[in-house]
Amino acid sequence: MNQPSDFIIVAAVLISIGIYGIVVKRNALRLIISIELIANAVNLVIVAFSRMLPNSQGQVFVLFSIAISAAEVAVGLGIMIIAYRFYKDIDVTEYKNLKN
Amino acid sequence: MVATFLPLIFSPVVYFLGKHKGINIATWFSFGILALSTIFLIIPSLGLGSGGQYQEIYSGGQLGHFGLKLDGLSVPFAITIYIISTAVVLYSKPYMVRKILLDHDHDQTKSIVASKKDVVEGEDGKNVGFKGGNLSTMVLSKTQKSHLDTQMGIYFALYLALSMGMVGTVLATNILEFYVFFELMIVPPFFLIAFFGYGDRKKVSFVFFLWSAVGALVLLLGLLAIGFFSGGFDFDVIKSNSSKIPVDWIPLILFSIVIGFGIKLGALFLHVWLPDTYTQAPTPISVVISSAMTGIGAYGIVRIWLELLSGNYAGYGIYLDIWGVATMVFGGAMALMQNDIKKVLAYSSISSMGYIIFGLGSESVLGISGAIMLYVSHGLGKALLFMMAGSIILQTGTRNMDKLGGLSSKMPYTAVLTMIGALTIMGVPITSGFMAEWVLFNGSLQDAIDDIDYLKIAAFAVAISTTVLTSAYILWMYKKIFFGIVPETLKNVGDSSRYVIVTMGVLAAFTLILGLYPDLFYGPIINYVENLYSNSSDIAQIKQITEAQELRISDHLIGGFGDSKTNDFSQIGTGEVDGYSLQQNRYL
Amino acid sequence: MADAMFIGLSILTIGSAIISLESRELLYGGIALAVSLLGIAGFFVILDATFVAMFQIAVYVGAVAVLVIFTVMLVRSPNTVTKRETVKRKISGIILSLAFLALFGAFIGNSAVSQFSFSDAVPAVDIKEIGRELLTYYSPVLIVLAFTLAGAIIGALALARREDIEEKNEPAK
Amino acid sequence: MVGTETIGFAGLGVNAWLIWMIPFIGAALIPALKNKSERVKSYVAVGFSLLSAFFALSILPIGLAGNEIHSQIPWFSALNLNAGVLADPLGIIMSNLVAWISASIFVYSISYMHGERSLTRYWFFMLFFIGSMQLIVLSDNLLMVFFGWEGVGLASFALIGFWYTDRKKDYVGKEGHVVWGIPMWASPTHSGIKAFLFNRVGDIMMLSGMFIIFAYAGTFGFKELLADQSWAQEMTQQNLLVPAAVLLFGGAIGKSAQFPLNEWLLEAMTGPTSVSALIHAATMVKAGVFLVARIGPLFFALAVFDVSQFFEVVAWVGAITAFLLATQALVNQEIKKVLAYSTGSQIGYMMMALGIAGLSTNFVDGYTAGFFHMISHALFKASLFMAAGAILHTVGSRFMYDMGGLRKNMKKTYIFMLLASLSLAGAPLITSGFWSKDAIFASLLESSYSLSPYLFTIAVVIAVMTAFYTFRMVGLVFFGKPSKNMANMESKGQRIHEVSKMMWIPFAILAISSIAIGVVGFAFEAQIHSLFAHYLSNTFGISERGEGDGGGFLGLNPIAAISSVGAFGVGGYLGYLFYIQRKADPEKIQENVVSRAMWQFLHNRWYLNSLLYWIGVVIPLAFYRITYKYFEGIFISGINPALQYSMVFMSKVVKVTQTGNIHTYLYVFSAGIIVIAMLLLM
Amino acid sequence: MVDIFSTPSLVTIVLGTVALLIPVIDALNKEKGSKNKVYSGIAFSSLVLAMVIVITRIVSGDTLPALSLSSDGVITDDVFGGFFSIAFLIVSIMVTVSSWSYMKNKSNHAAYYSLILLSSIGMILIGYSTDFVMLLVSWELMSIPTYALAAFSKKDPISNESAVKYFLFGALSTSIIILAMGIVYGITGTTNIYDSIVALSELKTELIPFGLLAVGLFVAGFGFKMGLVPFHMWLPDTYSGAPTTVGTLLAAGTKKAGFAAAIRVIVIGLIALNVQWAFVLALIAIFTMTVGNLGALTQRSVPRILAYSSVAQAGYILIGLAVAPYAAQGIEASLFHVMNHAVMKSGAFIAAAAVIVVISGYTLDKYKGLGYRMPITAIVMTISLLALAGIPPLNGFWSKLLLFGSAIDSGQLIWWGPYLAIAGILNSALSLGYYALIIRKMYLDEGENRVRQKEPKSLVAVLIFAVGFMVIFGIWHGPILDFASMASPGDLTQLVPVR
Repeated sequence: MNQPSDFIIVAAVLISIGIYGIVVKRNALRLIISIELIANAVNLVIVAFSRMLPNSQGQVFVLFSIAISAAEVAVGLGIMIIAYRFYKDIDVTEYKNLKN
Repeated sequence: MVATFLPLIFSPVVYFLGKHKGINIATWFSFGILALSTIFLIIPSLGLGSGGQYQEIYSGGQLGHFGLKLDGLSVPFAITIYIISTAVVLYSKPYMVRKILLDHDHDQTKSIVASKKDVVEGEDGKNVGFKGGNLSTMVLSKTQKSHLDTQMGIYFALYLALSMGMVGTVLATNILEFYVFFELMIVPPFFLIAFFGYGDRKKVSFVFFLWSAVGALVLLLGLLAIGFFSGGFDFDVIKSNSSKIPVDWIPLILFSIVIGFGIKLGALFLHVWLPDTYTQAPTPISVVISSAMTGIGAYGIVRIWLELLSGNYAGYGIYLDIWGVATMVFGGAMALMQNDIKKVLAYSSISSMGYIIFGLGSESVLGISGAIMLYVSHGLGKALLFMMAGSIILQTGTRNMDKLGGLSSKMPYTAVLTMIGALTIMGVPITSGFMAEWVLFNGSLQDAIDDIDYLKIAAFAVAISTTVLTSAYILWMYKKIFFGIVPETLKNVGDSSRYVIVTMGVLAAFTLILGLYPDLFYGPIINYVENLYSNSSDIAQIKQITEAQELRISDHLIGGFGDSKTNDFSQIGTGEVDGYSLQQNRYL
Repeated sequence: MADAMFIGLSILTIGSAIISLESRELLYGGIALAVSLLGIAGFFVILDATFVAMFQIAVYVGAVAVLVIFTVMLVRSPNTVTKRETVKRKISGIILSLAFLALFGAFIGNSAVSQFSFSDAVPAVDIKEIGRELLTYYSPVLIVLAFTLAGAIIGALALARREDIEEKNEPAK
Repeated sequence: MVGTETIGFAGLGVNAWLIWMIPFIGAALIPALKNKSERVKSYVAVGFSLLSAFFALSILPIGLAGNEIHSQIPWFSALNLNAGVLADPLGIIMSNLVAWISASIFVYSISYMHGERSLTRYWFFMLFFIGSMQLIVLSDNLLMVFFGWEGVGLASFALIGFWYTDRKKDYVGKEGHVVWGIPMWASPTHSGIKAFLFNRVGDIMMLSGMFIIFAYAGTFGFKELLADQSWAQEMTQQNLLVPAAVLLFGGAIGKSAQFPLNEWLLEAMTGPTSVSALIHAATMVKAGVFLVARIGPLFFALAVFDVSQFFEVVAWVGAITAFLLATQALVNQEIKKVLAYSTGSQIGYMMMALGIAGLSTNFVDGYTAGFFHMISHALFKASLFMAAGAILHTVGSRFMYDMGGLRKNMKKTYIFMLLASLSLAGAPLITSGFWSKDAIFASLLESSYSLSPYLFTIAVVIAVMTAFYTFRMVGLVFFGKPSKNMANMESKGQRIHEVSKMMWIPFAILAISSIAIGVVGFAFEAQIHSLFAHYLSNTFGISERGEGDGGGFLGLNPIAAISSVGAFGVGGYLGYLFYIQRKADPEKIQENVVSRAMWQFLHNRWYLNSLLYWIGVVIPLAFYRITYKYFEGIFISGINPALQYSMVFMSKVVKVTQTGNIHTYLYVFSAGIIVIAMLLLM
Repeated sequence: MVDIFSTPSLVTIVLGTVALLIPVIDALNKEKGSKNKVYSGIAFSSLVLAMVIVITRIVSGDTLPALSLSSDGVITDDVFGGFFSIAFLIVSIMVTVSSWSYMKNKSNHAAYYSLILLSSIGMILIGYSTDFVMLLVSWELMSIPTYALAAFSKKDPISNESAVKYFLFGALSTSIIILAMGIVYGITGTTNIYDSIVALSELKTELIPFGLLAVGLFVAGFGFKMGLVPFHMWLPDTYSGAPTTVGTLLAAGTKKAGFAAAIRVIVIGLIALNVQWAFVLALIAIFTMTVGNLGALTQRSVPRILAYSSVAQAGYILIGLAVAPYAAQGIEASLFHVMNHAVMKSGAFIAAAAVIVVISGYTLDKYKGLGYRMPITAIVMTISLLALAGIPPLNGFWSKLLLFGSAIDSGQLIWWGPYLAIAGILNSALSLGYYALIIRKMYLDEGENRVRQKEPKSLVAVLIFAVGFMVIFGIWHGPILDFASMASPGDLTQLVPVR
């Protein structure tokens, strides 16, 4: 056991859960959580590859990826907070001013 | 050949002139520019004689060279375009001044709520005995004056751009350049119709623009395919490499070309935009787009299909033939149904374009030459008729034929000049119309007989019978406008202003001159078309008088009067006595 | 041993991921996310990427999850909790996620990925090598990353900054 | 035999050119005199016509000597076409006929048109007409003939519709007379258009014929066509020679108002009577006959190729027309229309003669007969029309029942009209009409054509009817009691009087010359015969069968002469009985069912007019209307909205998917990934 | 390591310094009051400086020709990057200058300009990247500031909503991109694009499906930025909801960065898999054009029309990418259109911004009679729209022409090539519907009044620049076309050993 494909399968499951989260959940924060899950699953895949090859570039890649995710989340949360100021709510289904 | 670009360069200048110096200066300035350009154009054309070509190539680039070329095909087109454009400048002045002022007053008096109301309807009610020629004596308020000046400035600016686009199209030496000009000539009319048109002008201009642009785009597809497959966009390159185009692409290319130009020509099924556009455009613009612009589709077909893809022409002709005939009949029939002068003329244009398409499909040198000549002739004739319509609108304020009648006593000059235009369209001799039509039909019949193709013969029969229909609607229109009893409302109508009469007179003179001496244009045209097909057996060639006869004539040139013993025809007669008596035996 | 550990970690990670989305209380969701991220860090350890695992814990668990939790507390209101998703949407979401799974399965099954294997013969990547890569080949990326983070900070600051002056002029939103 | 040919305007050639150019120059000058007085305009116009006539006269000797002038200038060099004049005996005689008759009618017009408005237009078109007519006569190629052909058509159109304001009194036909829903009366402008369109139909046939010939021969020139006959050979191989010839004849049918394009001529009577006299009696309608005379020998000369069918067509069309129109003339009530019917009928005779010429061994006989009849008819019919114009001028009505008893009031008119009428009716021995008709009968009898006896029978019947309606007309107009209309006029103080000298002298001259020719008819005919015999044999190589017998003159065929005299006698007597002596009341016809039906049939013009209207106007118009309403109005006009709506609908669809809900977006995004990945995998 | 004097480094240094300095200055400056003009000026001058650097480097010939790839660095200094840099810098300059007026009454100017500059760096570096990691980080450097910028009108819920949508999509697509890159890394063992090309060309057949998964994910990840259907759904909302200048940056700038990345990664990097992706890209191109144009057809708001229109334009550009392996001029055509579209769309968006600034209206109804009220804006809008529609002789025509031409050209090798051209042509026709509608509203319909409004100078300057560009390079299209052909890698089949 413990072959790369196992890790990939775990990552796939996590990605699927994340996808489920982003298309179902109404709460904006849960959407961010879902995205983070996906990002982590992706990182997992890369690290698994990195171990398999073995190659240091994958790990460096993941480091950058993590840093980027953090930066993204920071800005994202800022946006959510402003949204919360308007709606007193972070239900994304409420954000429907722009349509058609 | 800076002539081509003069109008474009000066078009903004005209705008400012119009705005700041007044309409007279703007008019004469535009006229001057166009006249100058015309002269610049005619000078090299004269140098051409009946063959050869004059070419200027300007710049190179990845997409080929951009040049301007005058040859047997472009000369008639270019000259017609410029002559009509130049003439219409003068015509525009009284017409547009009146139109703009009326619209302006209309806008002032009418609240925005009522803006949907048809402008023409508004005009119908009142009969303004307004004379364009007396403008100087009219008292205009200051706002009116400045409005007028600005509008005329815009008008002439767009107008110049339009005429430049048309000439550029026919002079281009590169299919992309061709396309650029082709598109360029639809934008100014869009604005011109939208600003100065009648009726639901916004919608009409919109429809016009969309259809024209769609046509152009479809055309572009074909042009691109030609260009890319033959490895260059220059006419010369394409011409020499046209065999490189894969065979299975040819139908697609031809299809797009024909559809593209068909829309421009207003051929049947693709004419959707045409009647309304012609009707609702301001009349000078109707004149230009009907007589000069529409026919450029024919130029395109000749240039791009017949010349550049010449190997693929024969065999498709019959489809063009049938389509042309259908368009002719349809246009003519619909023209009979109309009440509105301009609508009659619009459908008449469709019909005329049908003639041209028919000629192009004739697969014969004469047919194609005739079609090209018909462009010139239709240009002149239709310009006259549209100008007539314009002056009727100008003088009577209506264009509904039911409300007109007996005007030939009120507007004798207009009536006479219109008659010349009508004869040109009907194709009656001593007008250029006949010269165009007989050559066209002759070529077509010649081809039909050569091929012994009964379908073609039938097409020819229907086509030539359509001339009766053409005469019918033209005369019917003429009768309704100029014959009969003058209605009460039109008792005070006078003849058109001098600008109008002179302009029409010039065009009428051209059509008569061409009718009497067609060599002016036919020289280069026939030479060009013959060169195109000199080696093709599929294309019906001109049957020349046999050499013996030529010799005979030259004998007389030398021998002169009185010495003609050589032509004793009795010899011929005696030679056939035997055959003759043989035939007689049947009755004995 | 690794097997059992792998399975345990898998269950932990996936389970807490589900909890993080499905928990009634958003706060628990945040905490569950942190647990899930920790699980991922565990995977990293299994994969001999300890440095990355540490980084994961520091940045993700330490920063991101905490940030999320703070935000949860900041925006906490009755609305955020009570609204539930309709069953229809849930089912469609589940279908989509299953489709995704199937997609991955198809690709993995169709390709040779399943035959990939870790070769124990080759030693795991050395931390030093990571450092060397970072400072040589990837050095420009590092600088750019710095700009990225700066951008994020500037952006976040600009967003978070309360515009009191203007808000006075416009009392009611 | 000397034919003269020139390039350019050298020598006598210039005279031939000038014959047709002078009227055009005059026409161009007339508008410049717009503001001058009526008198100036009129005299200038007459002057030009006389000038042209003198030039025509100047080349007459050449023609009578059997010589010809052929002069060409380069014209349409791109196609190697030359413009040219060809003044051969045929052309020269015709040209003189046209020139002099028109000159006399011009003189007549000065008085007749006195006081009319738009005289500028009148003179312009009259001169234009003469120019065009001479162009037809003198040009050396079919294309230029066609120029003139259309020119006369145009002048005809303009002059028929001369009174373009369409006053009721200028109409033709009885108002309220409706057949099959088609009105049988017409306004001048309507008639003008009708005439133009009917001619146009003929013209396109002629053009087609020309084109076919051009396609093979590469030339339009008569001389060139004759010189090299290989084209005819090729055409025969394609079975195209006869169709081409028949198509050319189609032009003649249109122009000469032959069946089935005869109807326009009757309505053409809306023009001023001088116009009717010139254009619709004496000259233009003869253009068709002239064309056949021009091309007939050409085709006949191509004797190796069988073109007899062409001549059969000509003959039968002539016969049918002659019969058709003669019957209708029996019942018509308008004086001008009677004359018009008669014109068409007589032209039918000429066609018959020309046709039979080609069907008989003796081409010259029929040819001469036809041409002779054309000359005599031109003279007496012009005279009759002018006289009728004089009557209309006086009475102010076009209907014969508004006249009556005019004999006393208008003595001179009566006399000369009677002379001309006798000529029309074919009064034996002294009238030109008799001789020419007799020649036709003779040629019919001598023909070897198997159906010629039938043609002869028809011709005799027509001659009976001709005599009858001629006497009917004379009787109605000049005998009997003055009508109500005249009584009204008298009571209003309008004196019914003789017309001015300017008016009666021209028709007097023509009537007298008609009789004069009749007196020397035999000699005259012989003269023409020998002239044409020479002409045909020299130019076309058509030799006379009996030439060796000396004289070569067809002689007075006894059967022909007897039947001619008999026809005059029967027809004339009946006419005399009914209308001059008024022994029998023609109203009695109404009482008999059969005769009334016949009367109705004739009165309704054999329903031919209505039929043509239905086929040519009503049904197409209905069809066009349907097309306009449904195809153009719904289908084509519907394209734009349909496109618009479909695009808008699709746009709406796109917009509906753009819900604004981010879940949708994300769902689509994710699903998109799956779809694209699957696509890639495929 | 990277040469410090290479173009990307120099540009990064210049812009980065200024970007970081602006907030610092702002923080140090205690004085209240708007510093908009100052910051705008600084940002503008730094962008111009960057532009000068790029151009000098290219003109002097110090850059590597065309599109260069190497395994020894994460960035390269080639003309391809230079081409995109110039396009991005033009957009940034236009946005900066127009913001001078547009942001006048808003707050937080320092951050605003700083973010624009940072985002520009990101975009520029994407064009120069030769490594997946570099590309990813640049991508984020470009994206993250724009998330903040989209939400910049903090009092406007619309702006915020657009930012939420943009952010969620962006974050998700980033993860997707990382996954794709991870897969490529997994099957090739390198993050360098050149190395991966080499490795992919020798890829085992069994691994091809996995590679294809990477392609699909890349298409989705970059396609989100490019606005390809079906990843476009955020786009109309965000472009129209964000502050219009930011919308400009997004539409004209970051969208093109997506293309830069796609060309680098998909077209060049995964060229080995061209047989599969070309057709899918072609399909997407057709759908994108159609959906974009249809969506725009019945919109009432001009920024939204422009947003949909940029979806459609993405479809046109994608044509070039799709046929790139089969037509020598595919990439060149795309680059050409990228440059043109950057200017055209900026022109149109900024004209719309001017309308918002002056008469605070963005719906079509507000545009009625604009020709009289704001003549310069209206004429620029008209010309931009005509250029977008591809009416000659404006620049948009030539690039479209080349795109369709290359599609037809590819017809010699692949059956679907011409259909792309046909679809493009039909869509161009369809697009005229709404372009002409705007023009019609501006000139032909009567507005509220005909009083001429004062148009802000900075906006007018930008607009005139845009018009100048469109008209001059429309008539004289040679230079840009040559530049594009210089930047394009030419015949791609020569680039890599094809399996």
